Amino acid sequence: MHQKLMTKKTKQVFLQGKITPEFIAEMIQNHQTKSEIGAHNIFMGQVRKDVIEGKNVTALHFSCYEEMANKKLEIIREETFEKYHLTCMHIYHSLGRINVGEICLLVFVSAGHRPEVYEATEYIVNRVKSEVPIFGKEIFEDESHQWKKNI
Amino acid sequence: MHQKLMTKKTKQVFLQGKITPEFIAEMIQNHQTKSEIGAHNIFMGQVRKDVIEGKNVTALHFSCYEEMANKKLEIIREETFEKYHLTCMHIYHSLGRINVGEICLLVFVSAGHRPEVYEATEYIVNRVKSEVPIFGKEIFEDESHQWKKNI
Amino acid sequence: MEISYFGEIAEKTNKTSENLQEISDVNSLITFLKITYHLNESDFQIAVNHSIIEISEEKNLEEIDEIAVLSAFAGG
Amino acid sequence: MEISYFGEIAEKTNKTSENLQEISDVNSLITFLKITYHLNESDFQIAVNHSIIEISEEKNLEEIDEIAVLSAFAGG
Repeated sequence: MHQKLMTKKTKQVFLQGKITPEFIAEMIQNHQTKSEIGAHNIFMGQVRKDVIEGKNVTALHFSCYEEMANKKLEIIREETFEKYHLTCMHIYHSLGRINVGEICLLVFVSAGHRPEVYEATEYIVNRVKSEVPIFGKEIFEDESHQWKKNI
Repeated sequence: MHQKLMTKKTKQVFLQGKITPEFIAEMIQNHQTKSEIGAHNIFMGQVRKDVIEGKNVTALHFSCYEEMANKKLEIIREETFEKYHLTCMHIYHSLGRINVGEICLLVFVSAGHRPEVYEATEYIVNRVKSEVPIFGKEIFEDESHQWKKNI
Repeated sequence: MEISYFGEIAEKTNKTSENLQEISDVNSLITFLKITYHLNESDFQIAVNHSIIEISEEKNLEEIDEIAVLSAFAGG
Repeated sequence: MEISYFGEIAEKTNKTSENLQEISDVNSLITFLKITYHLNESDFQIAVNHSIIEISEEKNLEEIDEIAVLSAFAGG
């Protein structure tokens, strides 16, 4: 077991800063050589300008407990592949300051046929939100902040 | 009613040739100024190398009955907005020859919050497949072909 | 009356449209398609003014109608 | 024993980790957090070796354990 964990390549999930449209385009491009794929589904979380007690959110600032987070993400990855018929899946999450309108979460799922890709995407997003130790501050225009909580 | 239809801008759905990763990146970029959006979901149909009676599919060739197709797509668009809380939606479908690995369908849905985006995407894709008069030939390596049928 | 053909139907008829004077209702159109092009009812759908009609429907066709014969849909 | 703090907890304790010799079980850690940093039980979660434990759990903590105090998750 320990041996297995040591040799298994952990996929990089956390990125410093926003996830750019160019990064997403490159991922799509990289999947075009996989001729067994018929359907992709991509979820993207974008930082929304929420208004909290009259103050506008201008950015989110993310941090994480990276060792535990990577362990949880590996479990989510394995259980998703057990549950759904997917060709591949990728998860990316931003760390640091992400401004309103920028993308901070990307879940990219591919399969031979489409039926399960929607549900698989939703399943992964929900588990990332509820189980992975990622912390976020909502930064207001006056640079004050409030800690965000997923329900 | 007729007046309304006449003045409403019909959205362009059909594109000649494949949908490129760069085109998708540009769409994502264009949504980053919409600060009320918190979640995007994108479905992409990619041409799969199916094997039919021992012959490899190398491309699909699409055509459509464009006037009827645009009318159906307009109905699907309206009924989707009635059914789900979305900020915006975009549908693109390729015409002409699309090779294995290339993208021929794009459904792009955005909303303030994520709960409905997955189901809305699936709903749109299913209706496009079953109701919109688009025709497709599977082209084999030897340039023979077979007509594709959605169930 | 102008009849348009799409998809596999255009391949089988070897044309994208033709003008038929003798067709006055859906049944006579179906009979024409079967006899002239050896099509089966399961091979095609008929759209009148952009709506698919039931093949069994008894329906008169007017000169002003937009009539199209379509093969199975294959979008996506 | 090394205790790490993350998210809002690190803000409230004003440190990312500290070494506590007197803590031998979960209950004493909770008591320490309440008294020293005025935290409420609803404000934090405790992870032992990367797994969240029930706050009510009576559990001994070993020097070798990796212990972290976390605020609410906010990914996505």
